[in-house]
This record gives sequence, C-alpha cells and structure tokens, in this order.
Amino acid sequence: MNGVLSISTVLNFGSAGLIVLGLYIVFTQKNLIKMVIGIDIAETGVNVLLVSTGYIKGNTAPIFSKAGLQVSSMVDPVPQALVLTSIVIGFGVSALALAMIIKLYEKTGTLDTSKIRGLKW
Amino acid sequence: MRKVISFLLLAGFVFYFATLTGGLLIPDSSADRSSVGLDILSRSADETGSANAVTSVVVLYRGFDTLGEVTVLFLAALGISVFMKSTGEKRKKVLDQSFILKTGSRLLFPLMFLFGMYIIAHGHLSPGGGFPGGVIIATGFFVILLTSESVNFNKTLMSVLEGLAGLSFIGLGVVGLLGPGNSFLQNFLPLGTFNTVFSAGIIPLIYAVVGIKVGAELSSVVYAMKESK
Amino acid sequence: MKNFKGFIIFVIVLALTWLLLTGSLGKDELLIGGLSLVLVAILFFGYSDLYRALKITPKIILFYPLYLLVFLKELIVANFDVASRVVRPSLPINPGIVAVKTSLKDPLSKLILANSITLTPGTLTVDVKDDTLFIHWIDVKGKDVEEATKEISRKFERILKEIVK
Amino acid sequence: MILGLSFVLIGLAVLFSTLRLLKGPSTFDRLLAADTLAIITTALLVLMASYFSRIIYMDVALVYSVLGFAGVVVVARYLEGGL
Amino acid sequence: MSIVLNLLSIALAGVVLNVLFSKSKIVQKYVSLLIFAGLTYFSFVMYSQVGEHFDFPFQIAGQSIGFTITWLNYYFGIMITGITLLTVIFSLKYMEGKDGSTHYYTVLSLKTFGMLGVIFSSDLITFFVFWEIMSWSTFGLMSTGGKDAPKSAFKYFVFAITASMILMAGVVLSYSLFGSFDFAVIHDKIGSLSLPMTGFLLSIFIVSFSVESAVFPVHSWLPDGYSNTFTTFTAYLSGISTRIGIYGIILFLFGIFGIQTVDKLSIIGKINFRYVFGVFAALTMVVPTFTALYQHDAKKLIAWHSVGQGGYMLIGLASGSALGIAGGMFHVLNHMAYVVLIVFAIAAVEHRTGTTNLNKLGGLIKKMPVSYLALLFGIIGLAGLPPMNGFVSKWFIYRALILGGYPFLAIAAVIGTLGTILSVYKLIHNMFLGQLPERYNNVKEVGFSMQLPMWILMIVVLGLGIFPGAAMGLIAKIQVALGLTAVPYSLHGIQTASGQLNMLVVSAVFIGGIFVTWIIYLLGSRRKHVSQYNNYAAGNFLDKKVAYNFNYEFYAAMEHVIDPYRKKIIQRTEQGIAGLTDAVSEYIRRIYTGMINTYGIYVITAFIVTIIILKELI
Amino acid sequence: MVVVGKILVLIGSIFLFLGSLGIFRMPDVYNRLQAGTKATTLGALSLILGVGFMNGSFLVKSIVLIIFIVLTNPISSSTIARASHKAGIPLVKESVVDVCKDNVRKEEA
Amino acid sequence: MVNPILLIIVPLGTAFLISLTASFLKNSTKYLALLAMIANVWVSIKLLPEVMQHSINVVIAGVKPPLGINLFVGPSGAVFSILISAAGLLILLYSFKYIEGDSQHKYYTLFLLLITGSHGMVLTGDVFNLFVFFEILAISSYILVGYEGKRNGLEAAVKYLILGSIGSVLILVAVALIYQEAGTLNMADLADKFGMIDPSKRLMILVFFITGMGVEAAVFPLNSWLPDAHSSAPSSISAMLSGFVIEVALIVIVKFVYSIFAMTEILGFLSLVAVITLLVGEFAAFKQANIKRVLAYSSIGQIGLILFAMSLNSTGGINAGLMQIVNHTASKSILFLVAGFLIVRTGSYQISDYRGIAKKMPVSAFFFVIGVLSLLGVPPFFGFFSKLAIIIAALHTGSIFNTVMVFLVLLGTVIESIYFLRIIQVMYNRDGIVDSVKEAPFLPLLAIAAFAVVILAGFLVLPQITGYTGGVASEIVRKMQMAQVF
Ligand code: NA
Ligand code: NA
Repeated sequence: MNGVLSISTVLNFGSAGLIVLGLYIVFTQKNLIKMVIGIDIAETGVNVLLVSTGYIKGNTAPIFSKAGLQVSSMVDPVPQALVLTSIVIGFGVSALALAMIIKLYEKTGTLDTSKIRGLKW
Repeated sequence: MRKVISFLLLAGFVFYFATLTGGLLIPDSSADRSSVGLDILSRSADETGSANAVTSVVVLYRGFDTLGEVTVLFLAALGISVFMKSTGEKRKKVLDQSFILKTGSRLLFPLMFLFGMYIIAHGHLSPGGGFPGGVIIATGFFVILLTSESVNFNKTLMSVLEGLAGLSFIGLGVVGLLGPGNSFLQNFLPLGTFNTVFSAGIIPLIYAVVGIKVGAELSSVVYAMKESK
Repeated sequence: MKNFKGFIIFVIVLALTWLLLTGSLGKDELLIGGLSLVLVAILFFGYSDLYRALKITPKIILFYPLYLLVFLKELIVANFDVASRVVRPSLPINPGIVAVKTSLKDPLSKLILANSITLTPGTLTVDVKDDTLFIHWIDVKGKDVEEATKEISRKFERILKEIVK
Repeated sequence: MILGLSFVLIGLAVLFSTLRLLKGPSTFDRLLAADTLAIITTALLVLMASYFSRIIYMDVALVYSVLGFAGVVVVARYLEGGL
Repeated sequence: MSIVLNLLSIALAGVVLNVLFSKSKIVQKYVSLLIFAGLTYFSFVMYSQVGEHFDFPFQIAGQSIGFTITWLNYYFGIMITGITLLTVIFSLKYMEGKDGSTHYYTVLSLKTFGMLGVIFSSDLITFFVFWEIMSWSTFGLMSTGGKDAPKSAFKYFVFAITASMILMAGVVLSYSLFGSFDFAVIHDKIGSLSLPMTGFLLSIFIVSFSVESAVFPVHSWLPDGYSNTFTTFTAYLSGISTRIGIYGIILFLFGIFGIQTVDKLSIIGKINFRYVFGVFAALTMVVPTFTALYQHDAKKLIAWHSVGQGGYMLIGLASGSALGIAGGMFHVLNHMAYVVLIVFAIAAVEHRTGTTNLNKLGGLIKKMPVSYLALLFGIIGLAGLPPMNGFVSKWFIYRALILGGYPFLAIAAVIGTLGTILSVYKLIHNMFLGQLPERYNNVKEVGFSMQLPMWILMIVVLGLGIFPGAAMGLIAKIQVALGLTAVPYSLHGIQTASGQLNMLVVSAVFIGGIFVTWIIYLLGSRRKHVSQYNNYAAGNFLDKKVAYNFNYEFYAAMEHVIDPYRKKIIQRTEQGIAGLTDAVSEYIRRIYTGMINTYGIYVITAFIVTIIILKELI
Repeated sequence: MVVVGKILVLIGSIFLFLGSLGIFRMPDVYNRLQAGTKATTLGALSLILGVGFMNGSFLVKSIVLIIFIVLTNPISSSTIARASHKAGIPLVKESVVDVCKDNVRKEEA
Repeated sequence: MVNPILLIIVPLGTAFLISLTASFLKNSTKYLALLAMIANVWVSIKLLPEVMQHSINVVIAGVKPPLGINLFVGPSGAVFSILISAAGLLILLYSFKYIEGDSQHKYYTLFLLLITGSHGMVLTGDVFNLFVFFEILAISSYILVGYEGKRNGLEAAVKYLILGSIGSVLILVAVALIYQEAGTLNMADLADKFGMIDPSKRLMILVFFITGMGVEAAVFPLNSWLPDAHSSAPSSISAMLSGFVIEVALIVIVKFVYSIFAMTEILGFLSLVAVITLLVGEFAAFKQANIKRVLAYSSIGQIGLILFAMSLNSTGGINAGLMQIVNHTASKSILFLVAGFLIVRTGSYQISDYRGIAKKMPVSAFFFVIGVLSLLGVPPFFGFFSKLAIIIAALHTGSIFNTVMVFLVLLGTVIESIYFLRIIQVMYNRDGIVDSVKEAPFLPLLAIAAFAVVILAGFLVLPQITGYTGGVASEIVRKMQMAQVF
C-alpha cells in the first residue's frame, strides 16, 4: 500500500478536492465575490496539481545553497516555476475581477448573479 | 436543484478524473523519471550560475513566461485603474486615522522596502526573487496608503516606473538578441562566482526589474482602489 | 541638525537590518547592501524624523536590555496567566476597555508603549488618541484612569523614557 | 521526538484556528483567525527549515509573515469602512 | 476575347455608369438605352459564334471555369436583351418623376448582367455565381416600388436564398461526384453514376430551379413580389426573369443529365421521374390560374398567370417528347412576348389613371385604344387562342401530352386554359369595357415611346402566331444540340408524322369565324346607349355618389366557392415554417439565460459529455 | 544550546496550541485577540528562537523574523481590535467597562 | 531575416512605452501604437515567405528546445500574424476617431497587449507559455469589454472573466497533466512523446485542453459569454474579438488536435459540435433586435462553420477553414465597425431605430451590405469562395455524415441570410425615421474600406491566398517536429 498514504496521493486528493470545491462554489453561489473566491480555490487546486507533478519523494527544494546537495535529491524545478507564474496570474485576475465587480456593484447595486441578468437571450 | 446538478456533475468530474488518470491513490514517483526539469537541474548551475534552480528556470529557461507574467500584472493594474477611475467626488466618509497603524507603518515601511530589495537581490540564491520582493515593497506602499490621507503618491511616477521596468525587461532581452547569442533574453553578462550576490549574469538584473515592476504595479493597484469611492 | 541626527539614526537602523538579513560581511553583500541603503535612505528621508526619537546616549546600552527584560518578564507572566484562563473550563474573565494616560509625547515612544502593551497577553491597545491609550483588558482590575495606568503602562513607560524621547 | 510532538501540537492549533475561521461569527473573528493561521504557518515554515536544514525556508517564512501582516491590515481597514 | 465578355462588360458598364450618374436622371436614361441597345445588338449577332468557349484566366478548386455559347443560351440571350431593351424604352416615360428611379436602371443592368452570366456559363461555379447576382438583383428590383415592396421582396428572398443554398449543395455535390464543375464533363460522366444518386442530384437542381421558376407549391413569393414593384419591372420579371429557372431546368434535364438518363429515373421504383415533375407542373398550371380569377389588381392577376403559364412550359418539358419540349421552349418566348405586352398595357393605363385596381377602372377603350389593342393581343396570346403565338406553343403541348399518354395532364392543361380565358376576360372587361368612371374622362392615350414597345410586341405576338417557323428553326437547332429529336417545321407551322399544324389556315379559319360572329352580333343586337347614371336600383336613381360599378368583384361568387381551399394549405405551411423557425430561435436563444452560474455548469457539462462520447470513440 | 532550542520549540508549540484553543473558546473578538492571537504570537516567537538555537546558522535569520513579528503583530492586532470596535462589534456582556464607547457617546453629544 | 519575436516584443514594449510616456504625450500615445502595428504588419509580411519554406524555432534565452521556451514559427504562425497585425492596424485606425477621452492611452495599451497575446498564442512553441499568452489575451479582452464602464459592458466583462477563468483552470490542468505524463512542455517534443502516454490519460489531457480552450474559441456550449461580451464591448473591440481572437483560440485547438496530440479520431465529434455551434448561433441571432447581439451570435455561427471545416481531417478542410477565417475577419470587422458608428450616431442598439439610415450614412450602409454579402458567401465576394471550399472539402470526404452536416450548414446560411437581410432592408427603408445623423468620419471609413477591399479583391489573389493557406493546412495535418533553429 505504498500508494495509499504517499504525498502524491495527498496532493492528488488535495488538488481534486480544491478544484471541485472551487467549481462547486462557482456553480452554486450567487454572490459574485464568492464566485471569484471559488475560482481562486479551484486555481489553488490546479497549483497543487502542478506542484505534485514535480514532486519526488524525499527530495528538497532545488537550490544549491550549500555544499553536497545532489541533483538527484532535488525536486523538479520546472513545476515550481510554473506554479509561481500561475499564482501571480491568478492573483492578477482575482484583483481585476474584484475591481470589476465593485464597479458593477456601483452600477447595479447588487452582487447577486440572479439579479445581474441585464444581458441574456 | 442547481446544487444537486452541480454536485452530480462534479462527482462525474472527479470520477473520470480519477479513473482516467489512473486513480488518485498513487505512489510517489522516484527520481528516475525523466523530464525536462531534471535535465535542467543537472545543467542549470553551470549554464546560468544561479544557485537557485527555480530562479534559473523562472528567469532564464522560462524567462519568457516571466515576462508574460509581469505583463499580466501590468494588465491587471491597468484594468483596475480603468475600472477604479476616480469619480471626481471626494470620498464621503473619511476614516479617522489609527495612530498605531499610521506610526507603525511609517516605522516599518523603510525596513520593508529594504527587505524587499534584499529579497530581490538574493533571488538567484534563495526562493525569493522579483515577485516576493516586489510584493513586499508594494505591501509597504499599501500600508502607507491605507494609513495616511494625504500621502503624496505620485501617480505619474508609478506609471513611469511600470513602463520603465517593463521596457528594461524587454531591453535586457533585446541586448541578448543583438549580442552574439542572438537570442532574446540571452545572458550577456559573466556568470560570476557561484552562490554569491554578484553571480548568475542578468538574472539579478531581471529580478530587479521585475521587482520594481511588481512593486509599482501593485502600488498603483492599491492607489486606484483607494481613489475610487 | 535635528534632522541630520534623525537621518544618521535612520541609516544605522537600516544598516543593522541589512546586516541581520544577509548575515554576511562579504564584500559583494556589503556593496549591494550599501547601494540599497543609499536608495532607501534617499527615498525615505522624510521618514527619518520618526527615528530621531531614538536616543543615542551611553545609557541606552543599559536600558535597552533592561526594557527587554522587563518586557519579557511581563510577557511570560501574562502569558501563563492568560493560558491558565484559556484552559480552565469556567473561562474566568472580567474584560473591559479602559483608558490609560501617558506622559510620552513622541509618536515613536507612544507606539512602542502601545505595542508593548499589546504584546503582553491580557492587555490589548485598541486605539491611541493624544495622551490616552484605550486598552482592552481581559481582567479589569481598576476602572479609572489612574489605576489602569498604574497597572498597565507605568512599568514600561519609566524605562522607555530613557531610550526614546 | 520533540519535533514530532511540536508538529502534532501545531496541527491541533491549525485545527482550532480553522474552526474559528469557519465559525466566525463576525468577519473580524474570521480575520483574527486568519491572522493567527498566518503566524502558525510562519512557525511551521521555520520548523520545516530546521527539519530539512535549509535556511532558505526562513526567507520564505519572512516573506509569508510580511504578506500576512499586510493582508490582515488591509482587510481590517476595509471592514472598518473602505480602504 | 469572347463576345460573351463583350455582353457582360457592357451590362456591367451599365451598372457602373448608372451608379456614377446616379444624380443625373437624364444621363441614366439615355446611357441605359444605349447600353441595352448595344446588348441587344451583340446578342443577336452572337449567332455566328455559337460553339465558342471562353475560360477565365484563373481556376477554382483546380478547375477552369468560363462561358460557352450554345443554341440554347443564344435563344435565351436574345430574349433577355430584347425584352430588356423594350422595357427600357417603355420606362423612359413611365419612370419619369417616380421616387426610386435612381436605383431603377442600376438594378436593371445588374439583373441583366446576372442573367446573361447564368445562361452563358459553361460550368456550375460560373452558373452559381451569376445565379446569386441575379437573385440578389431580383431582390433589388422587387424592393423598389410601392409601400409593400420591401415586404414581398423579403419573402422572395427567403425562397431564393433557400433555393440558392440547395443549388450550392448540388454544385458541390456534383463536384465531389465528378471532380469537375464543367457541364460537358458532368454530362460525359453522368452515366457512371448510380441511379438513386443521379435522381437525388437531379432533384436537388430541379427543386432549386423550381423556386426561381415559381413551381407549385413554392410559387407563393411571386405574385406579391412581382406586383408590388414598378409595373415595368413586373413586365420584365414576369416576362423573362422567372424563365431563367426554366432555362436551368432545360439545361440540367436535357443538356447535362440528358433525356436518356432522366428517362431511367423513377421514384420508389415505379413512378417515372418526368411524370412526377409533370404533376407538379400541372398543379402549377391549375391552382395559380384559378387564384388569378379573383384578383382585383391587374398586376397581381397577371402575376398569378405568370406562375400558371410556367406550368405549361414545364409540362411540355416533362412530356419528354420532341414536340412537348419544343412546345415548352417555344412557350417561353411566346409567354414573354404576350405577358410583357399585357403588362405594358396595364402600365400604360396606370400611367394615365394612376391605378391598376380592377375595381376602379373600366371603359377606357375609347380613351386608350392602342393600349386596348395591346391588351387584347396579349390576352388572346395568353388564353392560347389563334391566331396569336400562345396558341401554337400550347397546341404543341396538348398534342405532346395526348400522344405521350398523359391524359390527366392534358385535362389539367385544358382546365388551366379555361381558367385563363375566364380571368383574362375579367382583365380586359374591367379595364377597357363597361362604363368609364367619370374621373377618367380626360384620360389620353400614352405617348410614342410607350406605344412603340407595345406595337413591336403586338407584331411579335401575332407574327409568331402566324409564322411560328421563325422561332421553330432556332428551337430545332437547340433540340439537336441537346441530343433530342428536332420537330420538323415550316414557316407556318410543323409537319410531323403524328400531326401537323398550319397556322395560316388556322388563323384564317379563326379570324373568319370571329368575323362571322361579329356580323351576326351586329345584326342581332339592337343596342341602346344609356348614360352611366341614367339607371336605377332598388327604386332609386343612381348618382355619382353611389359606387355602383358592374366591374366590382367580378367573380365574387366563384371566389366564395374557391376561397376556403386556397389560402389554407400553402399559406399555413409557410406560416408554419416561419413560426417554427421563430420558435426554434426563441428556444435556442433561451439557452443564454444570463445566469453566470448556469454558464459555468454548461462548461463542466460539456467537459463530461465530451469525455463520455470520446471514451467510446477512442 | 540544542537542548535549549528544543525546549523553546516545545514551549512555542504548546503556546501555539493554547493560543488557538483560546481563539476557539473565548467569547468575543477582543478576548480572542487577547488570549488567542497574542499567545500564538508568543508561541511562534519561542519556536523561532528555539530553531535559531538548534541551528546556529539560522540564528540571525530567526532574530530578523522575531523582530519583524514583534514589530508587526501588535499593529495588526490593534488594527483588528480598533476596526471591530469601530464597526460596532460589541464587547461580551460580561464586560465591566468600555471607556472608549463612553468617549464616543460624549463626542456625539 | 527578421526575428519573429519582434511580433511579440514590439507591441509589448510599446505598451510599456505608452505607460512610460502617457503623462506627457497625453493623447498622442496612439501614434506610438500605430507605429508598433505598422512594424508588426511589416515583420509578419516579411516573415511569411521565409517560413513557408521551412518552419523555424526561435530560441529564447539561448536555451535550445525542449529545455527552454521557444517560438515555433511555421506557416500557420506567419499567416495568423499577418491576420492579427493587419486587422489590428485597421481597427487601430478606426479607434483613432472612435475612442475618445483623456484616458485613451489605457485603451491603446490594452489594445497592444491584446495584440501581444494573440501573437504569442499563435507563435509560441511551449505549452505553458501558450497558457501565459492565453491569459494576456484573455485578460486584456476582459478589460476591453468593460472598458467603457457602462453597466452592460461590466456585466459582460465579469461573466467573460468568470468563464474565462474556468477555462484557464481547465487548460492549466491539461498543462500539468502534460508535464506529469510527458515530462516536457515543448510542443514539438510533446508531439513526439504524446503517443507514448496511456490512452485514457491522453484522452483526459485532450478533453481538459479543448474544453478549456473551447471557452475562448466560443464552441457551443462553452460560448455563453460571447453574445454578451461581443455585443457590449466597444465596437472596435468587438471587431477584434470576433475578427481574430476567437479564431486564434480555435486554431490552437486545431493545431493541438492534429499536429501535437495527433488525435484525429475525435474530429468527427468536433465536426458535430461545430455544426451544432453553427445552428445555435444562427438560430439565436434570428430573433435579435439588438444589432451587436445579432453580429455576436452570427460570430458563433461562423466559428461553428470554421471549426466544421477544420475538423474534416483533410488539408482541403483546413485550407477552407482558414479562408473562412480570413473572410470572417474582414467581413465581421466591417459589420462591427459600421455598427459602432450606427450606434454612436443614433444612440441606439436597436435595429428598428436605423430605419432609412442608408440615406444619411450611405457609405457606411454600403459597406455594411458588402460585409453581409461576403459573410453570407454571396459570389463574387471572398466569402463565397471560402464557403464553397468548405463544402467541397466536406463532400470530398465522401461520408454521409458530412453530407448531412453540409445540408445543415446550408440551412444555417439560409437563416443567417434572412436575419441579415432584415437589417439591410431596415437600413435602406425609404421612409426613414432617423434625421440629423451624420456619416461616420473619414478615418474609420477608410479602415472599413480596407477590409472591404479584402473581400472584394480577395478572389483576384485567390491562388496566392490558397497557396499560403495550403501551406498552413499541410503544416497542421503533419505531426509537429522540431524545426530548424533560428
Ligand atoms: Na515566474
Ligand atoms: Na484568481
């Protein structure tokens, strides 16, 4: 049962759980802010997934900050770089989303998606 | 109803995700798995002179992503300034100032700024880099802006900084393009002594630029949010 | 001249910060630190007047550790006090917000005082207005200003006067 | 051993703080829970640095606490009635 | 340089010049006159270039495309240019001062350009391209005119675009079956195609052309479309525009698929393809003709007949015999001549009285004798009575149906003729006979430029009636070129084993008969002329205020009988389709609920459905 | 040193635990800040210092971190307290006094 | 040889430059944008003949693929770059008179970033970098949709952002799975290794990718944001979004399905989805009263048509789809741009308020008709040839399924013709209700006219166009391979 309690398993469950939770919030919450939070949660889930792709058991961060560190004992640096980028992008989008939503709130006086349906059909 | 449907759909999502990707219960992979990243790991120190392999990936191997990422932040800041345009009228409710926060931030801000610079300058040595450094600097601005009504925030300066930093990033890339390497973002500086501040060629420079850009970007975001009602 | 003094103190604080951060006296690190320091010092020149309040007299060699000790003592004692309240099932508390007067004038000293009070479990500075600190007290022992000041701030204030204006 | 015990205690701390974060009742309760969680995370990062013997994680902890501080302050000010 | 290009460039020059001089009506008029005179000249002299082929310097999908001159398209070419020229001459005066005259000559030139391109094309692409130009300019023609013009033009457009798309499907299907767009290549390869596929392909083309030639039940766009526009356009449209559809049917039935192939085709293994086609043609003859009966508007009445007469042409073609096909093709020419003549007469009346409403007209015979004569010639032609041209082609057709063993179709043709006679009598009676409404006391005959085209057409109508051989020579050439048997002809008629027709004799007998009747009538009647108002009804003398006119609701009784049956089927079907489209549109657009959460659910639903489907596929 | 460090780490962990228990148990925002956030902070400080003692090379960084926490944490706690007070979050009913509120009332009057 | 990376860094650098100089150049920053776009057009045109010979890898940071990020520039990249730059240039000219106000430098900055993102998406040779450029493209679109700050624009922008973010989550999952399974992010390298991945994982990656990218490519039912966004954006932006943004996303999907994932077995499914998209778009447009909503739904129909062509699994189909993209870019741009000034001049989005406007704005109305005719595929406009090519390609496959699909496509065209004709009839109605309405200014009309020239004269250079699109098509149907290094 090597797989059951491995870190990869935990990360897998974590990412799938976060993605699904985030999407569930997006689908069911009518408050726009909450929807954005849902998207953030889902994005976090994807970031966890990204990290898990580079995870190698027992290995540490890929930084040659002291002597004797071996390449074979480090985790893959690429996913970490990807995660950094993905986090920053996610942050940018969320901040933008909140700004837009605030402005939309000014115009409509509500954050309820079932009331913000000026555009349909 | 919506909840039930969502639940069922997401259950299906997880089901397929799990069954098609070979299950969620998987063992940790061992190091023998080959990937581009592991290739990079074995050569980045020599190629880039950066102790932090993540940094060499972020700034060089995938430096183009980082340029894009900076652009995304720039875009977000721009977008926020578009939507948070000052409506002209002053805010109705002026918050009375918190002495503790105001004085505290005045005390801390220079230190945070310095810390941000430290993080930026050591990005190739530690997990930091331009982003966290820039974020810390911006955070300083953030708090200052929050605590003082009449801070002399120079919007033009910020926009100039944003532009300048972005241009410098591209400029650094173009120098590589025009140089012997004939490649955008090609390192054109000597690699220096490994694991010291002055090493890793253009990496610290790019990180500095990124730091300034992120700092300026976030600061103008905060400013825009504060200016709107 | 006053400003200059503040500036010097400011630079010293910055330099110490950098040294602590890098933990290195290497040439390169000092060079980059120096550059950063110059930049920060220029950019935040205006902030230096806050640091002016820090005294540089021979006495501080004694009083800094002293303040630290007093603070640590309060910290530890109060910490155990609060911890004991937390774990007891009856949750014995007697909270309220009280006012405390201070004779300190300088913002920096008032800030240090307020933060010291906050860091000490059991008391929490909610706000500072002029010479009055409003403090949330988990176990109110005296409702009027005098009592409260005595209980809460006096012990810090005395030493503080020696190291900050 | 001590590290193990510490991990367990910190785990419980995370649990209680998270409960408060979820429970509220006011936003300020959630905020202070988040503040506490940030501190706990910082401590955890430091512990990890020790466990893996990698000083660089200390920088991560530092960055984390700076950002945590800023976040809490901003939200608190916002809740008080706008930025 | 092909002469076809000359023709097309002249027509195109007409378009361009008309656009350039859109501010100057005088220039527009005379430029157009010149253009169409030139076109007519060139199309007549093309005689000597038959067989010539021209390819464009570029290719489409690796295929050369271009034009060719055949006897068939020569025949249609002269009809198009000739009738357009007459229309332009007639319009010079007619269009004066009319709102919308700026577009008039432009669309006319464009339409002619399109039609010429269609008939001279040697491949499906060229054909389709010009077909589209033609349809869009037809739409343009129909849109200009009266208040309801845009609405009825729109209706046309819906039919036309549907037909175009069907045509396009046919074009492309042919290409994928034969690897070529070229008519000749397709003709050579058609034999190798399986019969069901051949039938399917042919049906696609026939259905598409049926719309343009207003075959029942896809004819309903025509009457409104033709009658709401300028009357001269009505003439032009009824005379030639509709017949491009017939051209397409002839081309595909005989030129491309070939009669041998078509004869092999059957539906559900039993019923001959041509017979089915004939049934639709018969319905086209009968139903619209009777609808024409109770029209109160002269233009609309003629428009309905225009539909009905198309049925004769088609049924001739459907008969499959040399005589029938010759009759069908000849009827195109004859119909063009008399129908344009009739509409010119109506336009002349309209020009003077301002109306084409049959309930408001009457008694104009003395005021406008030339127009009366024109209408008389026209309706005799339309009714298919000797000595006018309509008789000849209809005779061919009846004969072909009877000889070909299609008694039911022949009966339908006779019933159609009966209806035609009834309704054209209404037309001439309500316009020229009976009593003249007082307001028209000062009406005069139209001027020379409007009379001239009428005189020319009267000569053609009568001339072709007495000397059908003038056209039969060309038709025989076409038949030979299409691989059909030619009908032996003489100047005065035909001479076949199964029967002969000598129009000189027929005309003499007929005119003699009429003369005798007229003498008898003159001798037998003692007519007394009474003033219009020297009359009484229900015990009261009538005065000017009482709208009592014998012309009013001429066939009212008949209308009551037919009415319940007519509107129902076609209109309801059309409304049903329109309503269905509306409903589908309404439901589909409701997918976009405006609820962002739902949109998110769509995404994940799409994700899961995609996985479920692709899991099976891969 | 290492032993001291370990003890400090353990003490820190205990206070982290107790602090969060306080957060969970205390009746209002202010008391939670008092009992929870403060205790947790102290626990963290102890733990960080302990780690600094355990690994000598970490000590300097530990001190930086401690200084930073000591400087920022009271500020954020005060800010939360002040904000919730301004936002009208009431003190728990057992509270004996609220000068601040009296002050506000006076100003209004 | 010019370096294709200029296509990305020139607009990006100019965007930064505008930010740098906006405070003293004020409203003159638009000329900077103009220079950048001219440069881009020049570079992309210069690039085309060279990459038609052989695709190239542009190495970034001196790191040879697959270790680093590279640009993979083949015919498709070059052709799309021309499309993006040229359409962008014209729309920029249009914007000069259409976008007003003091903060217009923000508009031009966003404009350039949209161009940057589009170029990046078609040029990059790296999967994650594609995601980054996708985000740049998407975010600038979100902002531009709400740029005017009006209620509808904001609502549309927020919805667009939310759906776009769901899309980017899915794309990122695909990227993560790709890296996990293939250990590479380089497209050519991935094309090599993708076949070795376990089939069910391949399927998973594919579905994540196409569903995520499908949101931006507006494939039904992922396109629910589109009618709102395209109809509420400033018209210049609508023109760009419809003109090349969705097409860029679409070509990415197509490129992945054919030449990277090489999973052509899903194409049948894609063509079904395409035709459904087409019919949904056309039918939904049928009953709209708002001119920009009509155009937006029509774009859905068009994207269905393009996707249909491209999923025929033949070079002919892809070729035809590309021609249709060119046609759609030109004609839909015309329509949106004309609609922009119809709205500005009348203050209304309702078609019924344009009754008789052709008399007052004859040039605009004329161009509108040209645009409609080409969009419908009326000969001899360019749209006819592209639609013809699509149908030929479909029937060439010889499958009954595709024949049926063709009939549905033609049905869609009928519907499309009807609703467009209704608009034209209103515009040309002789009893007009609009008065005191001016024609659009010269510069916008010039830009519109340039698009019209493409449509009108397109068939004159048809052989050349099909030459280039043919090159793209044969590039796409091949498995992607490491290209010559620049
Ligand atoms: Na990065
Ligand atoms: Na986010």
